[in-house]
Amino acid sequence: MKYCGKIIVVLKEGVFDPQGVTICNALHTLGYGEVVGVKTGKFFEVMVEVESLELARKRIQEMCDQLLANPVIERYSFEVEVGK
Amino acid sequence: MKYCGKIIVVLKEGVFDPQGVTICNALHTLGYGEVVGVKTGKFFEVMVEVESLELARKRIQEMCDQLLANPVIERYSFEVEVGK
Amino acid sequence: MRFGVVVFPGSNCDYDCYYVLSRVMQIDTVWLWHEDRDLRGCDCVVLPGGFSYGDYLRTGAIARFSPIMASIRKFVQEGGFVLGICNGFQILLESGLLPGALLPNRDGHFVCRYTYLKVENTDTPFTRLFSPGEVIRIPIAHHQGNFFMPFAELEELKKNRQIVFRYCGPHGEEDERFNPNGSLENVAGIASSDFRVLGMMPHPERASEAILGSQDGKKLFLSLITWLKENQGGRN
Amino acid sequence: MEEIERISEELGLRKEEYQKVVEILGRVPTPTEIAMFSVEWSEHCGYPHSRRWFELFPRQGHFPALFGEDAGGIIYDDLAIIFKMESHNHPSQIEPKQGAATGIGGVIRDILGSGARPIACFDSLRFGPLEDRNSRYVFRGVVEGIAFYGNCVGVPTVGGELYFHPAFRGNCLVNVMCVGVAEKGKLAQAVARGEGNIVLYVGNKTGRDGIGGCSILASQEFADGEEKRPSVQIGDPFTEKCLIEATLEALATGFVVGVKDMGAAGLTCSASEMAAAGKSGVELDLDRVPLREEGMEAWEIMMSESQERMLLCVARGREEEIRKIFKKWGLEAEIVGKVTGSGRVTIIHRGEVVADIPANELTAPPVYTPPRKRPTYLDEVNSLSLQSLPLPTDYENVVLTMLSSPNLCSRRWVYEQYDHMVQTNTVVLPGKGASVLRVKGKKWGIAVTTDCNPVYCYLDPYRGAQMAVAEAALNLSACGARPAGITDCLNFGNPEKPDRYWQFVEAVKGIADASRFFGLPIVSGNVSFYNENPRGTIYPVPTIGMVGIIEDVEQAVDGVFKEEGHIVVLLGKVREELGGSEYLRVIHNLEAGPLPSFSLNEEKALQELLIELISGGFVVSASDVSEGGLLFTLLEACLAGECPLGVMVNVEPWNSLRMDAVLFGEGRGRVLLSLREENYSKVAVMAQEKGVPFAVLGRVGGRDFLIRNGREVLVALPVLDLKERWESVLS
Ligand SMILES: Nc1ncnc2c1ncn2[C@@H]1O[C@H](COP(=O)(O)OP(=O)(O)O)[C@@H](O)[C@H]1O
Ligand SMILES: [Mg+2]
Repeated sequence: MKYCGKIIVVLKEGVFDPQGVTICNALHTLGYGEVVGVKTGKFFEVMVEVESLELARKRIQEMCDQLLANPVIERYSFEVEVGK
Repeated sequence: MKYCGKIIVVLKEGVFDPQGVTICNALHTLGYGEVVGVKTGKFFEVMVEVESLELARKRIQEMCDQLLANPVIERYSFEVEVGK
Repeated sequence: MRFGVVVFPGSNCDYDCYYVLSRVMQIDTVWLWHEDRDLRGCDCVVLPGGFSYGDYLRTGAIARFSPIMASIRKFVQEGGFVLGICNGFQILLESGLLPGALLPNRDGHFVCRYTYLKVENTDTPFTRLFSPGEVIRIPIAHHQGNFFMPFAELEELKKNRQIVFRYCGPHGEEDERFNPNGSLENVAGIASSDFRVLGMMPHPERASEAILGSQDGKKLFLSLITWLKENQGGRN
Repeated sequence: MEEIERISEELGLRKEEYQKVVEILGRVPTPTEIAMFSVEWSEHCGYPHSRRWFELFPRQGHFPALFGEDAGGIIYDDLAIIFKMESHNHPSQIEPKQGAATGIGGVIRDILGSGARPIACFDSLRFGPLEDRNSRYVFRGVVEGIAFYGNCVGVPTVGGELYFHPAFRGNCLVNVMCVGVAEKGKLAQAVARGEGNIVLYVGNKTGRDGIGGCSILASQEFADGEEKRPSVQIGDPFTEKCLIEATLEALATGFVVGVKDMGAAGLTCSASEMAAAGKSGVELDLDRVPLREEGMEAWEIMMSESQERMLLCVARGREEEIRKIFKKWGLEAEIVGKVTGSGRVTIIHRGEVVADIPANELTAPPVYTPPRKRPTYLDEVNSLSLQSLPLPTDYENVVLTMLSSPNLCSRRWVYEQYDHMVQTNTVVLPGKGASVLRVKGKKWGIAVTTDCNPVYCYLDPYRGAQMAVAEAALNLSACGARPAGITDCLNFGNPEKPDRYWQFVEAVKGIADASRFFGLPIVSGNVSFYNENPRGTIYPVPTIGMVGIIEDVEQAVDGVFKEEGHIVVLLGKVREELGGSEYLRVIHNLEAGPLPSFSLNEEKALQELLIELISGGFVVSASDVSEGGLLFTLLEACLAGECPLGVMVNVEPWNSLRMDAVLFGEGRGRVLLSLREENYSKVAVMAQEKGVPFAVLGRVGGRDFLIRNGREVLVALPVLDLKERWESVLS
């Protein structure tokens, strides 16, 4: 079966996000005064071919821990859906 | 009211995603043979202070069109939630 | 004749361009601040390399909204010359002043090195002093120089001879081995259909003095300068 | 009262230090004061274990030297060349990319603080073995971080070093150097003076980044459930770039009295050192400090190591003009205090005085000279006997094996990720020896290198350090430059362990003696202790960064062969020595001394000769013999150009010696030249006049890397293949 993991990786609380600050400033300049803050992160879509949803979940979590997120500064969340 | 827009920007179909390929290869090297493909994208969390959910939606869509995504190569999707 | 070099926050090849134009080429050159609207009578505006706004969102994405870009858009409509180098090229693409987009390099990292380029079109004011098919040596330095555009548009570009430079080998070999970043068909620089806006990833200003190892970039500046001289500024 | 002593201890202040603080203040210190003393008196900032040894360093040389708060330099012509090396070892081990990035950012601000425009960076890097997964992760992250920050900020990274060894597993070394240039009369100082003048805070907002030792304070004293963990510093090169431009623009107005970057120990360090240097006082109102996070306590604000911030002292009445410049560049610029005549650093938070300390006391940390003892390993590792070592039977095999050592392979994969050309001054690009920069509008140029061989320093810290100085000087002379000044970065283990401290002191003496002999002032530097973990300590690494002046930059040469037919010559003696060599390590799995013989006099003669030869235009290429010995120096000369060239060499003149020692010995005082035929006799005569041994090795040319001993072919390998192998080890 094919499963698709959708993973979002963001900086931990308190970790400085210069990109977010710069984008927030740019939005203000463009007239979006209502913006009070921007955070940036990464998005990954990982397609796996395994037997079960649980296994897909387990493996994707392992990938996040090992490669996709940097535990020193980032945290992640993900959802797994069936195939495409 | 505060609203939080969660925006995902990914490359359009047919646009080559070198980072995705690199990550896919890295996952294979790490022993995740079950991975059949990786796509990368960006994630933004934009906090806005406006009167209504509709307005928040409308403005965030405008931000995406104007700044956050490049329509030549990217498409976006977003959700808006209340508060933090 | 006057050239202008635009400074965006984060530009870092602005001074290099200014130096080549004013000292090496001995041309009247002025600084243009990104918040200016007045182009101060320039015949050619240079958008220099660097990391405008840190390239924090996408390369060139934020700079394109600088007030000066509105003036530049108008300037282009009036037939003014614009040269975008590296980040400048990225800004031109984001602004829609040139077609296409630049993706991250194929290998995933920044690459700084000399490359060979084939001059594919010498019938432009920027390249008229090169001989057709000439192979020149100019360095690149970028993280996102991987040129992309949908197939149909690319065909159109080719038909109009808008591809001005391609990466190649020392003897003009146009194959993948000499493609430093994964660009579609080794594209290194393109022009607008009227050849008045040129965007390129390689840095001609880094190859304009013998002491730096190549003077091939100088010929590009010289081409435009002689064209402007012959056409008295050339605005139509 | 007891509570405050506990905090003090947990922040790393010793009992007697706490007593001293009480004495200075004449009362029980506040938590903010304790925090300030703890950072200001830390090794990181106050150098209590190392400071007294710096008195050994020469401060004068061939060119006038300059000494500033954060960086020093030399004067040449009408310009000051400012340089400084910094370590960012611990942060890079924890978070390689951001650790290395913020290291670059920090050293650039040190240069900026002296009023100079940063023109080049260098990175001297050491990691655990490349085969190790974690070491490889750290290595790649560090390179990525330097590229990410350096490229964006627009200061070219034009050279460095790279070395892999198990001693750095768990403790990588990331030493970064920056060079800047200013008009000599327009340097800035790190002072606050003139009662009533304004203290201006510029740059990024202050967050809880890098509040290292304070985490304890956070968890036990101030935290009410909420998380206040210190966080890793994240580099913001875009802000740094704007900060460079804005600061230089502000300094040009003439209304800036003093400036200092907020680096280690943040606001505490800059405020107190500026006050002490100006013999004045400073009063800060922390409520006006731009904060990134809510609810920050005074001690957090005072200790934060948020990056891309500077503190300025501005002439009263001119503050709006200066603020406008920073605002134009999109930066924060807030008036946070004023200069007083009290001689004290006074900190106000939420309307209350939370610290009030005499500035000169805060900036005068205690000095320690712990016991030191010669390590016992030294005798063991310095007893190599060559007789017992088998000679290779297949030299080609040896060459190919050594070629794939990450310590001898091409560094191209690294330096191509760095923008090494921006600012258009790089005349000799990385990968060809020392890096050479022109100075626009001048005939002369600047040459820079960094050097240190950790194995040498492990086998013999005193001589290893001397050899690092000698190697750097020879690197510079080999491009035609006269060595002019030194910055150092001293990386060692825990100074409270007697064997580590002994290594440190020996290395300092080695640097001091060699640089005095060569007439080179040590204008700046940095110490990084505690580079160890439960599994062991690093090898001692006193990295030398050296700057030289080349009178006519168009005469500069690099180490690469240029044309077929040129004659290849060796200057200096060939001896039967292999101590400390990469050959022993890679082929015989031996790390053993004694180090090869080495003479300061011979080095000096060679330096002088090279400068004369190159300024006379008599040589085409020159490179000093170092890691990998004569053979690898030859190989690099063949391979490092865009198109590799072959060479034909005959080593018959030395066939009475062990051939492996001839080819791979790392004896110092030797330089490989290539010359045009017509200059041959001239060069021979000049070498003879200087008493430098001179021997012809062969000629450039052919498709092979060909080494013969008489008629016997030792190595014959096609250069195109070699180049491909040599360049693919790291990628
Ligand atoms: N980490 C690095 N970053 C940039 N350049 C480097 C790095 N390591 C080595 N280089 C460059 O590669 C070349 C070879 O390095 P090395 O063998 O240490 O030089 P040398 O023998 O001249 O001391 C030099 O030009 C050096 O500047
Ligand atoms: Mg070296």
